Formats: sequence, structure tokens, C-alpha cells
Amino acid sequence: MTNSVVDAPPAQVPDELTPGRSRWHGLRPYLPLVALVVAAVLPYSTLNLPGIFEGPLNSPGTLQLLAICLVFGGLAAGYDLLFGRTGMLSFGHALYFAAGVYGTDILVTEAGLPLWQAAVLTVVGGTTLAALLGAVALRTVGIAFAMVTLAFAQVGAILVARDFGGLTGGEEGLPLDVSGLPPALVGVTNTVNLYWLALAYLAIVVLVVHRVSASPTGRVLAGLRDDERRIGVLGLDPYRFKLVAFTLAGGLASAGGVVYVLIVGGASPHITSSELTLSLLVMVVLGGPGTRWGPVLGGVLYMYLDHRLTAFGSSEAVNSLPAFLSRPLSQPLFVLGTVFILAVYFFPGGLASLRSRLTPVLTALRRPR
Amino acid sequence: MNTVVLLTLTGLGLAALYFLVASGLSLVFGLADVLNFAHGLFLGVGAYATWWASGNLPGAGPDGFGFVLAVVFGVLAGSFVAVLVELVLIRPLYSRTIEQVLVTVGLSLAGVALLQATWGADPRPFPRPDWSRDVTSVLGAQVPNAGLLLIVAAVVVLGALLAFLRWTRYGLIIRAGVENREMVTALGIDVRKAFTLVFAIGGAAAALAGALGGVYFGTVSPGQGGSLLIFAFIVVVIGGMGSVVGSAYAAVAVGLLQQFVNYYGTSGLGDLCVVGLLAVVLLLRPQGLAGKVAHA
Amino acid sequence: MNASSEPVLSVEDLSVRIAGLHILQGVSFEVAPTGVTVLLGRNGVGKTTTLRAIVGLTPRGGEVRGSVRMGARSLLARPTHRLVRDGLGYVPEDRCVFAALTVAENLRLAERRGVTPAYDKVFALFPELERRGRQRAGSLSGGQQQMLAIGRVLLNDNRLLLVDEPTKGLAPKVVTEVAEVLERVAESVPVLLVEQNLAVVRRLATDAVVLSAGQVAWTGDARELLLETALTKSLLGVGSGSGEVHA
Amino acid sequence: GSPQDTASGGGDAAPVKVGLVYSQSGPLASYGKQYIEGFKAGLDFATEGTGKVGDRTIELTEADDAGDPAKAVSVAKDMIGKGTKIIAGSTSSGVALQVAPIAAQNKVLFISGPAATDAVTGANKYTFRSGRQSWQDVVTARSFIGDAADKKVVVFAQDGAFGDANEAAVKAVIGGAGANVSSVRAPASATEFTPFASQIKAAKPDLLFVAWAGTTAGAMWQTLDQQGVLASTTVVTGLDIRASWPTFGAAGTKISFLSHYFDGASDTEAAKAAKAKVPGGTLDLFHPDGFAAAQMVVRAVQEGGDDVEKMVQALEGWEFEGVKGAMKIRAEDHALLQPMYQAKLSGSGTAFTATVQKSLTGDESAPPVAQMKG
Amino acid sequence: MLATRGLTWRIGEVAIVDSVYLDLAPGEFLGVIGPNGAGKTSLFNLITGLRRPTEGTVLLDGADITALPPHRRARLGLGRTFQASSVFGSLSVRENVRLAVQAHRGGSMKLWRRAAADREVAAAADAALDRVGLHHRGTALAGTLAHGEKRKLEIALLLAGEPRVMLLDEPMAGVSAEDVPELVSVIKSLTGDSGRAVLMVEHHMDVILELADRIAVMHHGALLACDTPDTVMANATVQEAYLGEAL
Ligand SMILES: Nc1ncnc2c1ncn2[C@@H]1O[C@H](COP(=O)(O)OP(=O)(O)OP(=O)(O)O)[C@@H](O)[C@H]1O
Ligand SMILES: Nc1ncnc2c1ncn2[C@@H]1O[C@H](COP(=O)(O)OP(=O)(O)OP(=O)(O)O)[C@@H](O)[C@H]1O
Ligand SMILES: [Mg+2]
Ligand SMILES: [Mg+2]
Repeated sequence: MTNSVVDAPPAQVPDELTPGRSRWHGLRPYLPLVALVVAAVLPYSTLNLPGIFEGPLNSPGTLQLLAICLVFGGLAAGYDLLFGRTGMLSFGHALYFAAGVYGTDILVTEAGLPLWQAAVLTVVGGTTLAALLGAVALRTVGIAFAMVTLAFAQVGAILVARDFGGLTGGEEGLPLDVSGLPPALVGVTNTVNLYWLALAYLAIVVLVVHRVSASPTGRVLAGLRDDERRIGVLGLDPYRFKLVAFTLAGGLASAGGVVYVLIVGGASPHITSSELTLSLLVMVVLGGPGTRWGPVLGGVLYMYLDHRLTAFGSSEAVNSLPAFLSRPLSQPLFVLGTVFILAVYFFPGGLASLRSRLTPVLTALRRPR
Repeated sequence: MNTVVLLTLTGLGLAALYFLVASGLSLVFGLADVLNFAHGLFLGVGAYATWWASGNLPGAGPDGFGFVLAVVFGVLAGSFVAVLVELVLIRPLYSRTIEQVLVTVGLSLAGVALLQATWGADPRPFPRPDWSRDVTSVLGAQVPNAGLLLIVAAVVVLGALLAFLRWTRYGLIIRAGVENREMVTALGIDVRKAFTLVFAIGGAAAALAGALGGVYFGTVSPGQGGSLLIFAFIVVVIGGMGSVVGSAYAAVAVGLLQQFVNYYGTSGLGDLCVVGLLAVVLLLRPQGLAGKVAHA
Repeated sequence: MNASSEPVLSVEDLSVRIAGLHILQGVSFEVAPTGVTVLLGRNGVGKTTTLRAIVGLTPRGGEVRGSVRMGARSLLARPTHRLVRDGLGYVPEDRCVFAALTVAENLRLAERRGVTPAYDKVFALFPELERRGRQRAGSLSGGQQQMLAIGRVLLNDNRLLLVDEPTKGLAPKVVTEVAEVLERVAESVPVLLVEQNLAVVRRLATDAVVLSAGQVAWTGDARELLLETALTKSLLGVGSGSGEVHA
Repeated sequence: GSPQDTASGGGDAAPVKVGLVYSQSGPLASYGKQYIEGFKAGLDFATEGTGKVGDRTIELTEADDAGDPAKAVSVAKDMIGKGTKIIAGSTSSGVALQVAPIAAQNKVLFISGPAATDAVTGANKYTFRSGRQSWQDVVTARSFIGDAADKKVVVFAQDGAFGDANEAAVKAVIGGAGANVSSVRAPASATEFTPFASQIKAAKPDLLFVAWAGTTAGAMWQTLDQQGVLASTTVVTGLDIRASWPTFGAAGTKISFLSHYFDGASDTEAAKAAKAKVPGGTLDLFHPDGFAAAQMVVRAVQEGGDDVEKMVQALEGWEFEGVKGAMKIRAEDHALLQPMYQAKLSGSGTAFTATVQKSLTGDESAPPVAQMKG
Repeated sequence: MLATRGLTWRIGEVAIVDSVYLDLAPGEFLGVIGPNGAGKTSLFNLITGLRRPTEGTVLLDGADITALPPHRRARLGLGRTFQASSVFGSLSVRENVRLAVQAHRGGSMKLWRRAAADREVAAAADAALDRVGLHHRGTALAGTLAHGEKRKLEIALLLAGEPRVMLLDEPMAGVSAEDVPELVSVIKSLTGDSGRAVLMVEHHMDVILELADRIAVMHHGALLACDTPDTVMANATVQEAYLGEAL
């Protein structure tokens, strides 16, 4: 009776497949566009948000941080195609991201290919890898599937750490050789271009995920999440569709890797760790699986915390606390782990559910008028 | 010849360590359906508590009875933390697999960071009896005593677990619960208590692994649990979730495979073989070697 | 009908939904403080669902509404193990013995702290169980498993027994044995019995509740129901043959 | 307008911004701690307690990279964006390797810290190092066998770049001197070392060079000792931070150590100053790196002001007296030539002391000149 | 049209489905009855390929389809409903049916076209919804439907696939008494035309008697009888199986 079956994520209605009914109905289709435009002109703002960012919005440090956050927003959105929208719990998604990062890095740095060739080869390679490994892993379901994907990712981590032929640089990582890159992507003054690149990546992932979710295939994926058996009985091969979703998500992740390696300027073995893959899950659940913006928000917020908590840990505010508080608080991972736990209890539906949870509060606040 | 003996015995020592970590993980998963990523934390707690006790607890020390006392303290501490985790964090989330994964992942991050905040990231020398640093000559092979100690401990724990499952009332409840949780409640038994107990046992076994692992490695560091955990998971999955005996078999298979391949093959190949073994077992038998039965 | 005394269990407006199916749609009935109340109805009408709702075992995702009380106490929303300890014995439909455990272990599981288990009573009823103590329950025959399932519950004192189709799938000889046992059990404790075998019903039942389409179609004295062939036929779907039920 | 502006350095009396990016948390936090203590002591020493160069204050900005290059790159970009012209730090090699190109791309000075990877030497024109590099370790190791000709040398190292670098260096340095070098490698994640110890023992080397970093070192040494490797051959390895000495256990006294630094290895003015300044009063492995970094920063500012090119010129070929003694920044590839030590451990339990057996001068332990890459 | 030959499914020693031989002619309506746990749903699972039989074969139009996966069988015209409603809860009713229509039309993987833009699919889906009378609920989420409506939606999903053989697993389960006639007429309307064959498990005898041309009785996994309603209802063994064994 104790079936070790993985629950489908809390059924969220995919926005694409349900008609909107809000007051903003007419405006809604344009909101993403508005958001994109706002994000795109952000680097022209000199707004200072003390405590949130180290410098003004247009400073390289802030843009760099934002770019990393955006890449992870896109990565989480891509992972959500698997987890939130198709109901597949993969513990090995980081592998395809890492394939993108290391693939590009190696092709540019070691093989000396021009960036665009390296990027195309890497994305094709990452997608193929996802297709091959997915074809094997998808023969299992539930926890077994999660474990097989985890095992594959672990193989990736071992290969990177072993540093075959000095290709990956092992634990030291592999700095990207920028001499062959377009000058617009190199140097602190050009951080804004990396930001735009990351934004473009995010926009593309979101577009792809939404288009696919709204496509006939997306309909099938949503069906798979609700009831895989039923899909089979309707005459569709669940395996094929799951493999397509897995491959597509893998391809998106490796594209994310290409962008990431440009932003960070190198590859390091951190990104092959099983922690990253579990973090992806955290991002999606933190944001709200299967929702339009939840995973993106989750990814952005997670990465923001991950980077900013180191500054928080060494800040005056923390250091002035008594030792039993300041010591753990100066450990970024302590704060991050605690945030996960609290999020599970206090935001069960993720950030995306915040709006509906806040609605009663807001109406209650408005009523006295 | 003596290389084979040496590799076999040290491989079994490694297997013993895996088994100690995996057995608790497996029972928790088998009965309570919780995929516990925080299990490595229990190990860390056990190791640090033992380390702390031998320096600070009156009567405890690195040698003789004092050492036993320190280990007992470590095991109790691990067990206590496990129970606390079950009661406070896991219980409200039963049957919500994804949330449990998140909470236990969060806990493993926060817990390890807490250990690090308290005692630093560097490995600390582990207090241990002198004989544990020596070797015993078996058929010409110089076998480390700490490895033998692990093997003995694992065999004792295996025996104790089986005896516990076989002969005690709670063991009965756990075996029955792995088979049909609902019917156990229908006999008037609060199955959640058994969950707590299983966490306590799992925590204790992991803490023991931490303490003896400390003896074996000679040091204790915050991340030790995490790196063992991934192999323990592999052992649990290969052995079949919920099966103590299955975990024992799988641990032996993984330990020996790793050891021999590392010697005869190139470095790192051992780990790859283990992962390959996992993939093969899962593809052929998704329920693992022993399926889901609490063997007695 | 023991109209004078308080019912041991009263069910009011019980509704159960499972996986979207509205299986019980407002069921109300009472169980008399003595004798055997049978719950009748065609296959799939919701008898098992009723019993499981009473002991709080509706599957995950199921939704239960209404009220179930034993004396002054409301049962819904209390955990199953508490209900059972308060004297609600439950023998499930498919027996659910623990196949990997021995007979003795199955029995031992039902023991409770501070209560002396009535092994002599159980072994007097089912001598077979004593003899087969070390056999694995999974290897028992269906009838023996049923004995074990009932015996397990009788180790403790109960205020009410819920028994779901104890004769299902048993050979005629064994059915008679089970019926005899239940008859003796019912002398000391009230029983709510789900049973499809009309012969057994006839032999044991004092009161009857008939379910149909998720609702109560008829309640009253069992004999009255069984004598009326037409009524049985209309309520239970299939005519009870020529009204001939061998007992 | 411009989508992004870069603050420029101010006038003459404006403070000099120096960014320190190192591990405050994460696995290398204790290296980071020594580094920063050393840096502050060095700054004090080089500015004679004023913290100023001329009338310009040195304004330190510290940031934690948690050992993650991505985070280090982010904060480095942030600092550069705010007009910082000097960045120092990098506790781990991964961070050093990825921050170095950033420095070159943006023409700021980067002084790498404890990161030992040889690849930082000659990485580019703007990158210097304030610590030693793996090669210097290996050259020191060679000094243990005298005439290397026809000796059998085994390198035992972990998989990955650190192990590769050490293996390559041994092959070049000791193998180049006529020794026969082979290697045994193990995964960095290994917890059981018997197979590797057996392989080493079977090889019967005259010298075993061990390059192992990480939390499993204690187990590794114990196994080598138990399998009789330490008793049967000369074993050389690097002496890690003081806190790790007890983890060698009984093996500690049987190993020949090459040492970058330990308290008491030198008795220079700088060492005395550092000792007086660091909390606890005991110097450790990476205090000299931080100290030298501060000395180099002060020199760069004195000679170069706000002009990074001038800073580079001022540092190239500069010779100075550091904690370890006479140091020299080699102009060709920015290698930091410095004394290295042979050491022995004595004691037991948790109380060990290290003593110098021999010191090598900076020239004796000099690595070959690397090709400057950028 | 559809036939099974010695179809058997064992778990361990127990035969859940035991050597079943069935033949279904075009246009025929075969009712399947039997107690809970008799193996009816399991039989459906074997026929539709959700489970692999241990022995025996399934034939469709004379061709052996035993080795085909479920979706291949569905493409050959085998459609089914599930006992516990299995609709896509997080999709709207209309999307549910469109998905079924789309599945039926097959075609390649379309990743970039807007699903909503396919007018043919939409039209066919609306037609199916009309047919079961759910048109007005088109925008509701399937998960929020009342049970009766879900049953209708299941049938609409089935219809959308234009199956030649339909397997209905307890379509009336959980449907309140008032709604039964409507659902019966929907099912009737499906079978009137087109020579479509139907296999239906149902516990409501009156429904079975109204719709079925023949009735098959399952008990302990085996087929006890398969004959015209009158003959079956008069069969003593069937009476026993359905109402329980006589003593
Ligand atoms: N978990 C479940 N999921 C879906 N449907 C269920 C579930 N449990 C019961 N049902 C359905 O609810 C209805 C009532 O089932 P129940 O087992 O209560 O009937 P019963 O009266 O005990 O029948 P029988 O006399 O054959 O045992 C049946 O149609 C059954 O198929
Ligand atoms: N996957 C399985 N594993 C073990 N036993 C199973 C499995 N599937 C079905 N069974 C068992 O097979 C028997 C037949 O089940 P099935 O669902 O086919 O009955 P049914 O005739 O449809 O009953 P109902 O009228 O309640 O729907 C039951 O005893 C059930 O417990
Ligand atoms: Mg029933
Ligand atoms: Mg069924």
C-alpha cells in the first residue's frame, strides 16, 4: 500500500490552456511584453536600491548579478517544463546545463572554435545527450526515474572532476579564453551586453515554454501530468511525449549553459553537483510549479539569495549580533536552507500563489473605505 | 593473494560504512515513504557529538570505556536530532513527497552549515583508541583495525536490527507497517509512533556510522556525511527500499566493486561502475534487489 | 429490534467522495446495542466504503461528511488507532493479514499494553490458529486467514465489531464455521456485518440496513426483510432464487 | 545616455580602493582567514601603521566568494565597476583562474592569494601572485633525494587539475633530473585508500611525492602508514596549516615535509611584525601570502598612483623583504620567487611542532619561466 | 471483433484473471458483472494493454494485439473509460475533449502551433461535448466537475476517439439515482449507430439488463457464464456468485 510513487506537483492550471477571466483580460497578453521592455531598459536607470544591490542598477556588479539571476530564471522555467508541466521528477537536470557550460568552454578555449560555432555545437550536443539519456531513464517512473537521472548526473560530475586529458580543469575549473570572443561580450564595461544576452535567453525560454505549453503537444504534456495512463488509452505514446519534453528541457538547459559561461567567464565543477539539480527543484517549487511566472521568479530569487547571502553573512548587521546568532547567519547555506524549509511551510503553492493568497487580505484592507 | 584478501577486507569495511548509513535510510523510506536527504546530517551530528563528548563529557575520552561512552553519547545525539526532525519537520508533511524532499534538502544544507559555523570547515582530528590506528595481519594482508571495527559494528547492527525487527513488538509493527500501513492502524496501533521510532533508529545507525567513520578516517569534518550519502542512496535503491537485508547485500556489492575496480582499473572507474550498477539494476528491476519488504 | 435502548452507533447523513465519485450520498442508520446488524446491498453499492468511513480509513484524497457517533462521542476526524482502542473492532473485506508475518506475530500485533490479551478465548474459537502459530500468514488458506483476521480483533474487548464480508470466497463448510463463530461472538458484543450470503444473513441478522445507489433504501427487522421475497428482490437486485435459502 | 557608467578614480587625495575577494565561508574559509589577517598585518607594516600611502588612505572592500568562481567574478566586476583598480585575494585556484582574465579584460591589477596553481603565473600582464606555486613545492621536494639519476619516483595525487599539475611538475623537475617518474592517482572523493597504497607499495619507489588536499587526507596518511609505505620509502608532501598537523597522526613524524611556511620558519623583521599583529600571535601557512599582497599593493600605489600600467611596471622585478625573507617578483612571468623550506614534525597527539631542516632560496626553488599569455 | 483466448494474469500464485475466453461481435453490447475484486477491471487492463497477461492472447479483428502497448491498441479503435474517473483535472472540460480528439487524429509532434487555433479539433470536441450534454460546462476545470458530469466527460473523451470497441468500467459508479437514466440514454445513443461493440462492467443490474445483449459473470477471476440476460439470471451458480455462496 505504501506506493513509492512521486506525487505529481500540486495541480496548477497552466495559464495557457485556461481562458483568463480577470479585469485585465484584454491587457494580459501584453504584460509579458511590457515586462520584457522594462527589463530591457533597466540598465539605463541609475536608481540606487541600498541593501538590495551593492550599486545603482546600471553598475556592472548589479547587472552581472541580475544576468546570473535571469539565466537561472530561464533554467528554472525550462526545468518546470519537466517537473511542473509534465510531472516528471528529474534529479539530473544540472547535467545538461553543465554540458552547455563545459561544452562551450572547451570548444572555445581548447578547440579554439568561434563562439557561434561552439554554441551551436554545444546546444546540439546537449540536446542529443538529453535525448539519449532520457531514452534510457524514461523506461522507469517515479522515484526510480529520479534516481536514474541522479545517477547519470553523478557520472557527469565524476567525469568533470577527473579532468580527462586536462579538458575540464577538474576542481579548478576552466576559465573561458576570451581572445576569440566578440569584443562586445568582454570586459566589465560590456556587462550590460551580457545582461541583455541573459534577458534574451530568459525571454526565449519563457516563449518556448509557453508556446509549447499552448501547443497540441503541450496539451498532451499537461495530460501526462494529470494522468499518464489515460494518455496511453487515448492513443498517444506517453514515452514519446515525455522524451520530447525531456529533450527539449535538456536543450534549453544547455543553451542556458552557453549563456552562463559567457557571463561568468569560465566553468567550475560546482555546477555539476547534485546540489544544483536539487536547487532547481527548490526554485520551481519556491516559485510555483506549472505557473507562468512562478519558476522564473523562483529561479531569480534563489540565485539572488545565493549570491547576496554571502554579503549578508559578512554584513555589519549580522556581525553585531551575539555569536550564537551571527555565526550561523554568516553561513550563506544555513540561511538558504532555512529559507527552503520556511517556504515549504509558509508558501505551500510557491510565490505564484501569493497573489491569490493576498487577495483576501487586500480586499479586507480595502473594505473599510 | 594477499592483495585480494586486503582488498576484500577493506572493501567490506567500506561496505560496512555504507550499510550503516543506508540501513536507516532504507527503513525510513520503506515504512514512512520519506526520501531523507538530511540523513547525512545525522551522521555529522553523531561524529561531532562523539568528538565533543570525548573532550568535554566527564568520564568520556579517546580510549577504553571513555571511548565507548563518547560513542554512546554521539549515537544518542544523532538519534535525538533525528526524532526532533521527524516530529517537527516531517510529520506535518507525511504523504507530500516533494515537500519532504525540499525540507530535507533544506535541512541538510542548513545543518551542515550550522556544524561548520560552530566547529569550522577544517577536518578535526578524531579522538580514538590507539589500537584503532594499528593493523591486523590476516593471511599476510595488513588490514586496518578501524575497518575491522566497522565490519564488526555493521554485523552487530545488522544482527541487532534483524533481531529488533524479528523479536520486538515495535519491530513487528515496522515489518507489518512496511507491508500494509493502514491495517496496522486498524489494529489500534499508532503507526506514526513507529515512524518516529524508525527515524530514531535510522538516526542512531547514521550517528554510529559518523562516530566509527571518524575513527576510520581519523578526522571529522562537516561535509563527511554528504559525500557518503550519495553512495548510501545508491545502496538503498539497489538493495530495495525498506529491506535491511537488501541494503546489506547491496552495500557489500558496492563496496567490493569500488575497491577492486579502483585497484585493477584506472582511478575513478570504481565510482562509475557503481553508478552503472545502479542504472542497470533499476532498469531491470525498478523495485530493487529485494523489493519492499522488511526482512526479518 | 431493541428499540428501547440507545443505539451503540449512529450514522447520520454520511457522504463519501473518492476520486470524484460520490459513493455515499447521505447514509443514515443506527446499530442496535445487541445482536447483529447487517448492511446489505448489491455489489458496489458502498457497503465497504461505509465501514471504512466509520473507522476513518477513507483513502487519501477521499472526502467524508456527516456524522458518526458511538454513544455521545463523535468518531469522524479521530484517528483510526484511537477509535480501535476505544473498542471499535474492524475486520476488513480482504482480511488483510500480514502475509510476511507468522500467525503468532499477526496476533501479537493486536495485543495492547496494559490489557491482557484473551488468547484462550480466541484459541477456543479457532484452535487452528494455535496449531499454526509459526506458519506464515500468507501461506494460510482463505478460511484460515479469515479466522486469523477475526481472531486478531477478538484478542481485545470491543464495544462494537465491524465485519466486512467474512465469508467471501470461502468453501461452504468454512462459511458455516465462520457463521458459527460470529454467532458466538455476537452474544457478547454487537456486530455491524456486511454480508452477501443470504444464508449467513438469515442465521445471524437481527436488524438490517439496505443500501442502494449510495443511500439507505430500507432499515428494519432482518427477518421481516428476508421473508419478503419481493422486497429482497427489489432491494438487492437479484431475486433470491425462489426464496429458497438453505440454512 | 550610456547604459552603464564606470566610476573613475578621483583626485590625488582620494582614497585608494582595494578589493579583497576571498573565502570567508565555504570549505576554504580558514585559509581565507589567515590570508586577511596577514594582509592587514602587511598593510600595517608597509604603511608604518598609518594605513596610508602618502596622504591617500587605502580603503579596503572585502567580499566573500564562498569558494565559488561565479560569485568571485560577480563581486570582482562589481568592484571594478565602482572604480577599484586593485583586486587581491583568491583563496582557491578556481577563483584565481577565473578572476585573472577579468583583471586583464578590464586592465586592473590582480594579486592572487593562496591559490597554488601554476597557471596563474604568466596568466596575463595584470596578474601577480603573492603566494607560492605548485612548482616551487616540487622543486623543494627534489631537494630531498640529492642525485635523482635512475631513482624511482612515484607521485600519488588526486584526480583533477591539482593532481595533474603536481604530476606534470614532478615529471619535469625530478624526471628531468634523471629520475624515473610514475604516478598513482585516486579520485578526490575516495574514502578508502588501501587499493592505492597497495599499488604504491608494489611500485617500490625511492621517493613518494604525495599531493593531496581535502578532508580525507587524514585517512589517506593513516592508510599509507598502515600498509607500510611510510616505513619503506622517503615520502614527501606539503605541510598544510597548523590545525591539520594532528590529522597526520602517527604518520606525521615519518614524513619529510616541504613547507611553504609555518610559524618559526623565518625570523625576518616582517615575520616579527606579522607575529605581533595577527590575532593569536602564531603565524601559519597563508599569513605570508596576505602579508606580501599588502606589501605589493602599497608598492603599486606608491609608484603607480592610479595608473595600472605604472603599477605593473613598479611590481615587475621588484625585490622586497617579506615574512619568508627575500622575495622577488620575476619580471617575465610574475612568478614570486621566495624561500621554501624542508621541515620535520615532532610530537604526538594534538601537540606537534615543526622545525626547519633546510631552506631553499628563491632562486633555488624558482620555477621555469612561463610564457606570458596576455 | 474483440476476442480473448485463455487470458490469464497472475500475481505470484494468485490468478487475478483466470483463463478468460470472450468473444464480442460487431454491434454487440456485453455486460460484465461480478463482485468487487472479481477481476473485472483487471480484465479491462489486460485487454487495453495497461497490464501484460501472464498467458493468453487478445485478438482484435482476428489480429493478435497482445504485445501492443496501450496507445497502439487505442489507435486500432479500442477505447475505454476508467472506474475512478480519470479525466485531466487541471484542464478545462473543453481542453480535455480536444486532447482526446487530437490524440485520435494523431499526426506528428506539434510544438509551435497554437493548440487553440485548430478549428477542426475544436469542432469535433464541441460535437462530442454536445452529445453527452456537457456543452455548457466547457470552460470549467475538469477537476471541479460533479461526479456525474465527470462520468459524462469520460464518455465524451471516449467518443472523441471514435472507437470501434468501447470498454466501459462502471460508468454508473458514484452517479446518484436521479442521474442514472440520463447517463443510460447517453450510452444507449452511442451504441445505436455504427456497429460499435461495447463491453461494460456495471454493478447496477437494472442498467445492465436494460442495455446488454449478453451478460458475462466473473468470479475469482474466471468467467462463470456468458449468455443472454435471462439465462444468466436464472443460473444458480451466478446467483451464488453474485449474492454469495449458499450454504
Ligand atoms: N478507492 C476507490 N477508487 C475508486 N472507486 C472506488 C474506490 N473505492 C470504492 N470505489 C467504488 O465505490 C463503489 C462502492 O464500493 P464498495 O467497495 O464500498 O462496495 P461494496 O458495497 O462493498 O461492494 P461489494 O459487495 O462488492 O464488496 C464501487 O463502485 C467501487 O468501485
Ligand atoms: N496491481 C495489483 N497488484 C496486486 N493485486 C491486484 C492488482 N490489481 C488488482 N489486484 C487485485 O486483483 C483483484 C481484482 O481486482 P479488480 O480491480 O480487477 O476487481 P474488480 O472486479 O474490478 O472489482 P470492483 O468491482 O471493486 O471494481 C483484487 O483482489 C485486487 O486487489
Ligand atoms: Mg465490499
Ligand atoms: Mg473494478
